[in-house]
Amino acid sequence: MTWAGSIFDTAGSPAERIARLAWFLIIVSAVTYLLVLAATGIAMRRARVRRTQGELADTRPETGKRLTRNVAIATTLTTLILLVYVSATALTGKAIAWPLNAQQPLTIEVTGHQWWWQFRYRDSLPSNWLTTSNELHIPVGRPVRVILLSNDVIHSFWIPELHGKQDLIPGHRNTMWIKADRPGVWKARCAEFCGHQHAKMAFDVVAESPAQFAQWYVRQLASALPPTDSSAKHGYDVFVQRTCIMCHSINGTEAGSNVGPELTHIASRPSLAAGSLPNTRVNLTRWILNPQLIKPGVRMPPNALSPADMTALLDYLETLK
Amino acid sequence: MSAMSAGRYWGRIAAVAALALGLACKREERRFNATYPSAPAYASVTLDTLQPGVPSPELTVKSPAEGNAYDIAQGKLLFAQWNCTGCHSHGGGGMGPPLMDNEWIYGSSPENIVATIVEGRPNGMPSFRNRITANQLWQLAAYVRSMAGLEAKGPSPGRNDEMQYKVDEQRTPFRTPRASSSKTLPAKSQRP
Amino acid sequence: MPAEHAVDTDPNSPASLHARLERVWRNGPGLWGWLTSVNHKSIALRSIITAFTFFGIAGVEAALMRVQLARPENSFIGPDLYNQLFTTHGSAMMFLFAVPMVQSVALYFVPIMIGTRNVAFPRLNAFGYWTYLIGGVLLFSGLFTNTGPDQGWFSYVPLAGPGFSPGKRVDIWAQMITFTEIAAIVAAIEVIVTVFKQRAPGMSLNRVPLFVWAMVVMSFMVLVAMPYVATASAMLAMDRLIATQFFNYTEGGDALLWQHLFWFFGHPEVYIIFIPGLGMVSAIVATFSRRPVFGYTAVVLSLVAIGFLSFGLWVHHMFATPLPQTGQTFFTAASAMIAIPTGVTIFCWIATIWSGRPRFDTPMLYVVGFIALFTIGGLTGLLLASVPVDLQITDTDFLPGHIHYVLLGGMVFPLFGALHYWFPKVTGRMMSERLGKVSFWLLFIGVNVTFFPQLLLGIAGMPRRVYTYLADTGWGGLNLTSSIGAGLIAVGIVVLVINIARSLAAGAAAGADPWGGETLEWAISSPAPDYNFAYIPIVHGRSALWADTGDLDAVAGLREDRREVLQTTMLDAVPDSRHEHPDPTIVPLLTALAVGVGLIWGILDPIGFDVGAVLTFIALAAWGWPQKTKPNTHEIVEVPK
Amino acid sequence: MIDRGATRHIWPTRVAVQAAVTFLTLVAVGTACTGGSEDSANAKTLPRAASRGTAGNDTLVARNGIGAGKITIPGAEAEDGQWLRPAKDYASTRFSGLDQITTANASQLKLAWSFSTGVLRGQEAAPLVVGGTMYVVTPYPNILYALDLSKPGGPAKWKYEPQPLAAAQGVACCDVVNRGAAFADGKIFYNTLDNQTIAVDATTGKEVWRTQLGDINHGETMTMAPLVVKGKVLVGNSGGELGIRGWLTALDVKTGKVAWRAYHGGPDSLVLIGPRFKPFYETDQGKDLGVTTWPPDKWKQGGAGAWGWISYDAALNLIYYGTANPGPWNPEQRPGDNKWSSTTFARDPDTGEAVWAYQVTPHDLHDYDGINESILLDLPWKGQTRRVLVRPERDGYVYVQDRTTGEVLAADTFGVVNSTSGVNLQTGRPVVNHEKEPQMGKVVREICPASPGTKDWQPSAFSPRTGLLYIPHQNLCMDVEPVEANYIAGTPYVGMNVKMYAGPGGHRGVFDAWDPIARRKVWSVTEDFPVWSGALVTAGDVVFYGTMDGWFKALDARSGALLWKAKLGSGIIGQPVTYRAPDGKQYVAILAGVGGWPGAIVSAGIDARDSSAALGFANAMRDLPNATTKGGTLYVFGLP
Repeated sequence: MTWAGSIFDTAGSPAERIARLAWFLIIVSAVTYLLVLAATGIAMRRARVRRTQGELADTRPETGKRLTRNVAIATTLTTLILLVYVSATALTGKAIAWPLNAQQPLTIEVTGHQWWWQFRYRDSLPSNWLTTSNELHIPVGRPVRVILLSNDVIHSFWIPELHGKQDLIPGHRNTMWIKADRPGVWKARCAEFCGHQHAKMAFDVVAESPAQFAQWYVRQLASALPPTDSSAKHGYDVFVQRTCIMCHSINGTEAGSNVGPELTHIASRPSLAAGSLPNTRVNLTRWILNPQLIKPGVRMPPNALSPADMTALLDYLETLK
Repeated sequence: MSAMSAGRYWGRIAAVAALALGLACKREERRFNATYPSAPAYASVTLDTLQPGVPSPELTVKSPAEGNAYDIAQGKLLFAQWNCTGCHSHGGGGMGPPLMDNEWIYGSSPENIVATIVEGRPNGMPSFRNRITANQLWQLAAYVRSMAGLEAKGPSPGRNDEMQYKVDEQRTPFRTPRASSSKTLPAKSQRP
Repeated sequence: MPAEHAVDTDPNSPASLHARLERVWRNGPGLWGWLTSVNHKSIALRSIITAFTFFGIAGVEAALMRVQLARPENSFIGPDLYNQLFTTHGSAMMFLFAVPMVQSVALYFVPIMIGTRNVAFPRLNAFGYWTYLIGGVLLFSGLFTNTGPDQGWFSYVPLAGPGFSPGKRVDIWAQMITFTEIAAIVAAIEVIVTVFKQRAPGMSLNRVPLFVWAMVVMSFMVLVAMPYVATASAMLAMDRLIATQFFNYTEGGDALLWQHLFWFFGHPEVYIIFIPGLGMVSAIVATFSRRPVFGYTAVVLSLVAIGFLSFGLWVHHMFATPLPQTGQTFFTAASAMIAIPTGVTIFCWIATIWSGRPRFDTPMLYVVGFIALFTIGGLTGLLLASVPVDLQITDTDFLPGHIHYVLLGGMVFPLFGALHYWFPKVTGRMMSERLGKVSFWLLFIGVNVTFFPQLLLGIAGMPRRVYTYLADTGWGGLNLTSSIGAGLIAVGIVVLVINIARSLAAGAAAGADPWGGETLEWAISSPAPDYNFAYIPIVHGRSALWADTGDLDAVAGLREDRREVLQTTMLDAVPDSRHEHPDPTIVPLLTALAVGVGLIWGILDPIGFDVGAVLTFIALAAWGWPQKTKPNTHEIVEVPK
Repeated sequence: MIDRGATRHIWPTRVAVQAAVTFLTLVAVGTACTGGSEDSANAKTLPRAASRGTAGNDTLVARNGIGAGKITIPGAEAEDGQWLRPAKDYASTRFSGLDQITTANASQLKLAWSFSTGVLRGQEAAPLVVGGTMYVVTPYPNILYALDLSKPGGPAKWKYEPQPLAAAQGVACCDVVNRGAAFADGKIFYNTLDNQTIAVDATTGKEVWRTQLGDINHGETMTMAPLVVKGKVLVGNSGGELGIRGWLTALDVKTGKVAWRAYHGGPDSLVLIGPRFKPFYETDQGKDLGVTTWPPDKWKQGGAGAWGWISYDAALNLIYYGTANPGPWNPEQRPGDNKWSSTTFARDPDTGEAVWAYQVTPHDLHDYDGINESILLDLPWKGQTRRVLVRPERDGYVYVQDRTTGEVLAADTFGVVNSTSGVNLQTGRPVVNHEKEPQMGKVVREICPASPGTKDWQPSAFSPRTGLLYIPHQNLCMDVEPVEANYIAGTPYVGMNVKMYAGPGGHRGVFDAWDPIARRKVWSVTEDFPVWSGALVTAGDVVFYGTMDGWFKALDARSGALLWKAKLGSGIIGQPVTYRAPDGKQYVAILAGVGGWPGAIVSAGIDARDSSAALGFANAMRDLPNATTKGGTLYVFGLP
């Protein structure tokens, strides 16, 4: 699961347009910078090093006129560069604006919590509204309208491969759109300081073909099946009779609290703890026993579970495909 | 600027900093990985002051979350998110008794409140045994006490980012707790 | 050593005149004298040392953060302490180092560059320093008692609000802002009034040195910008302490209100820090190119233009918030526009060097360093001002990269240049050129090695203000490079401190004018006497000391038994009246302490505000209490010119 | 190893050429930088809905029964001087044929005797009179008293104590009340707070059978008065504020076995929707609407209990009742119509099969339970007599519906309403005022009516003599702020901060006389506190109701003039009844004991400094503690 991907590794048209504009501006800036350095260098070398300390440079009028011309040229050049710069920005801005002709977009409500993400996929039929957390699936080629909400502090929703970032501000309904042109799996992250664990508040983005997306969607909509083997049953009892039920929800069971992320299909997710831990049994154990060692300040408390209860709980959680 | 006055100058800065050192370190500490005394510790505390014979000395358990701003703030978050507001509202009461007045049916010391949360009470207070970790129990107890003005003003939470329905905990008047006469009917024996 | 430009028009020997003036203008003895001083040079120097101290502490914080970020998943510092470190680093650098430093430099050199004996409101000057000191001590005593602010230097609500920042950490930050803004506004008033009312006769507005122009423009910007953050931080403190609803988005407040209020101050703030840098560069370039700065009028108009334009582009800090797109494009244009006057000033300096006979001593090296670093800062700023690109790189490590290029390049390098340039004037001793060059190159390379990787990290997608990052992010290498760069900077600073200490102890004697400068401060001895000018000089041209008229004409007639200052008209500096300055007094300190009691106690209990208000009223009453008129102890000697 | 996919690395080659070209030519490109218009979804603001319906103009002179003759009560029995069920008859008219007490002699009413129940919580029950015995049910612990009317002073013959679970008090949202018992087949049937329906032999007081129907750990309680129809005891559960699954259950009168149970959410099989189900309106038609109109699995905590009144039409063999509010209160957490909350059902009592249903408030925004009583009348409507039911609904409209098909004939406001701007009779859906829709992160102010609605559970009465409907109700508005609700079984699942206050006019209570034919108020009396007691109208043209500060009043049914009033020991939220005692004289009985949702501030000792206490009602009832204290006494009045 590699995070790495600069803003130039794009998989969506908005990010691509932005990357092109970025290169254009970087080159224009670099050339300007070299010109300024050159001018300074020439100025430094051309002027004769003064022999005697006190002697003042001649400030005859004709040198003044030549200098005024040079400065005027430089200023005009600067102004024109800036004009080009602003127009390029405006054009790209228009290009990455919301495509009005987008055929029925997929709408997703993103809610930022202190240090995890909640996604709610809207649908014409209320019973198809899917709620998941810390993992965003989008169909390739279809524009996705993202509605950004927050109930606690300001976060910022940023998938470098697809589009720029937009803030989630409490009391505001901010909207943006993303579109993946190519399939892939990337790590997205929060980009506005939001407290102790801002550093590890990430989520996984999976762009897949519309067919795969539909399959995934149906699987996620399904409620969790009651456990069958005895260890998983005991794990279920541990889940609903201990601290887990106070914060987590699993569709199809008694647990319905969304203080913490929703876990109906936790086993099918690539990572744990808001995208900051690969989803393996060892990591899940470490995370449940004492989350503060991995993400100090996170709101999940350490849980002193006996080894038997822990293995049963892990068996149960692994049935939640 | 002679060297001497610079030295004197630094002395003064260090003195002021040292003075401030003792001011607020405990109150502002963010204890993430601390383990507070777990359930049995509070169980040894009696609920009632009436004791036959010569009353034995008061046994109190020092609440680790007392006077710590971070713990009380966490208690406030949990109080709202775990539906305590459903019954106790924001201190005014509803299905459950009010918590912002100074009548305490089952005791107002932190350990009494922790005991009430863990064991539940017969007239409808659910038992949260094994469902809330020790740290969070003490945090909740500290916040409940701050609602009644029994916690210091400084660390108590300020106004919340919601509809303003009551005075915030920092400005709730300080009062001495009073064991209350029974407000509700004596608990009927549990049906077999 | 150039000929001494002595001022010798008085028949009595200069020594006895110096003795008489010194007795009137010197500070009181010992600690009491130190506390009651109203001399602009002693207060300004004290403020410069305090600002450098906070710069040092904040620098140590930066080093700690770089150590923590050197390796992925490092456990050197936990998130809580790291948040406190980066917040106090940012707040201290912005509010406790940058602005107070440039204002102190102004308060020290503006009076001696425009030929007057003291700054306009001496007691206000003392009050400003004490308030600033209390603010600084408050912030760092907070940090050392684990109560340091941990919500970021621009303290976005609702994270900084009462709901999500328990305890008194943000309150300490908010009151520190109030203290430092009082000090800044007060200093700005003094600089403006001094420059407009106390210039040497003949120094009309078009003969005012560029350094002084920069300081005046900066002061006007302070007057307009600082009240915004003072009000915003007061509103935040009231939201947290007495339950007002300014930023409570459910009851009609708005989280974006804070961002608008803060950034309307925030962007002018960084220009307030950077424009004095232009002033210092102008002074250094002129002296070391052995010619006045080319295009004096163009540079002055550019400074004023930057001052005005800086108030028109604060929204480029908020492109990722739900603002309409057309508005955002407008601010891209505004942000681009400010690059034009900035460009003009840089082109004028290059033209000055081009047509001058430059000598690259350490101050001049720092100027070239300024041009190199600041231009990168400016151009990365343009990248950030373009909305689509900004949406990708804002709130990433690109930001700290841009900020440090602009502020280190735009302010710290000119400041160190000015340090080497004016050290002789302040202490009477020269700084070592060899150590100067070593510290310059260490700093120059260090800054690039530290902050260019941060620009690349920003492009690689690393968010800013993260206490750690995962190993598989691939950001480890660049972060390590950046940390090494931070080490270089630290070494550079150490060399600089050694240079200062060595020069203080055994630097070569500097004499009045070691560099052959053009402005009036080189006409008086080093270190300058408490009264600055025995006789107020008359200025005949833009480069006061380079006009080939030998000794300066001077004006006589100011009393020698009282602290008297010559006031001149605003446009052409025609002598207008004489004004008696107050003697050393403890009242400014008392007033500052009263304000301090009010604001700090107010954090713990709102009653503190009221008590502080009463105390401040009493102190101000003492401040304005009418003095008995002093008897005439010495006849005025009319001397024919 | 999941690869990063084929991201395309954008190299600057092409861009470099562009930059070079633009750099050399530096042609300023025209800027078309309007950018895509931000589709800011500024909700189209509805014109501020003029609040329809006046707050009752008191001066209307009673129409002396012009329309009276034509309205008849279906299945009306002869007056037997008894009171066998809280609503008196299956049509729920609460009209008594006794006429000894008339408008002339009502002023001489005096206290005959009184009886203290020993329970100090809200007394919402209606005393029953069977032969010579009166039966009274108390709030928790739900004691049943039998009082001997043949002896002076009505001494207690026996008392039955069911000893319900004490913990049930923790899940009773709005005071531990009980709305009364029902008599049939020689037995008294009533519910206990911990979800048990109990049958007690009316003569001996011995328990016949007891059936456990719900679980307090899922937040269920039972407070409603049962209705016995054709050998079946119909009962429902309450707990919309605790995320229950609402149901109506029929128990066999003899054995207490469950005959059928109809849920109010989930697939059609659970809701007992089968082939006979013909809802009138198109939005109520469809398969498994109890599942598709909820987010996945959220119908399991969807509320929609049945804690109100049931009416029965013997001719059509249909029972009519309404379901409660959906859970949680925060509408953003349950997108969709949330069927079948706030729905009026018509079911066959024998099998429980639904015949028609009409969802009164789809996707309820303000906790408007649809449980109010439906009074069955045969009404002249546009020239022909229609078999209708008239229901003063909680959302502020008096619905007149054809009780055979469920078609809404009329819906007119009888209080201040600005949360909706009318009911579209074609689609049957209320026109929602989106300005008053609760939104996360915002306080929405001045929503009228408040959550308890224009009229809550307190039952109205209808007199065939005057043809008027006597409606006791309240006049409240509220500010709300939705917050995220977390479902933890056994704890409240509300998700809304509420603050209520008096509506326009400043008075919090109203007692109206409503003409169902002309569809407007005939006369109206304003009260300071909400009128939370039931109404009673007698053949003597006298109307009885009680106020929350303890006044028991008698009014002239035609003009609304006050004939008599008496100050009782505590606030009145009970249901007045009248009967003929063994001595042949007519008496009126009422239970006085403040409580219920508005009275919780007294009965539960709420601290009103927190204006969101008691789900927001405390703010509107701050002065009630000065007006009344707790109480729990039965008062019986008669002529001297």
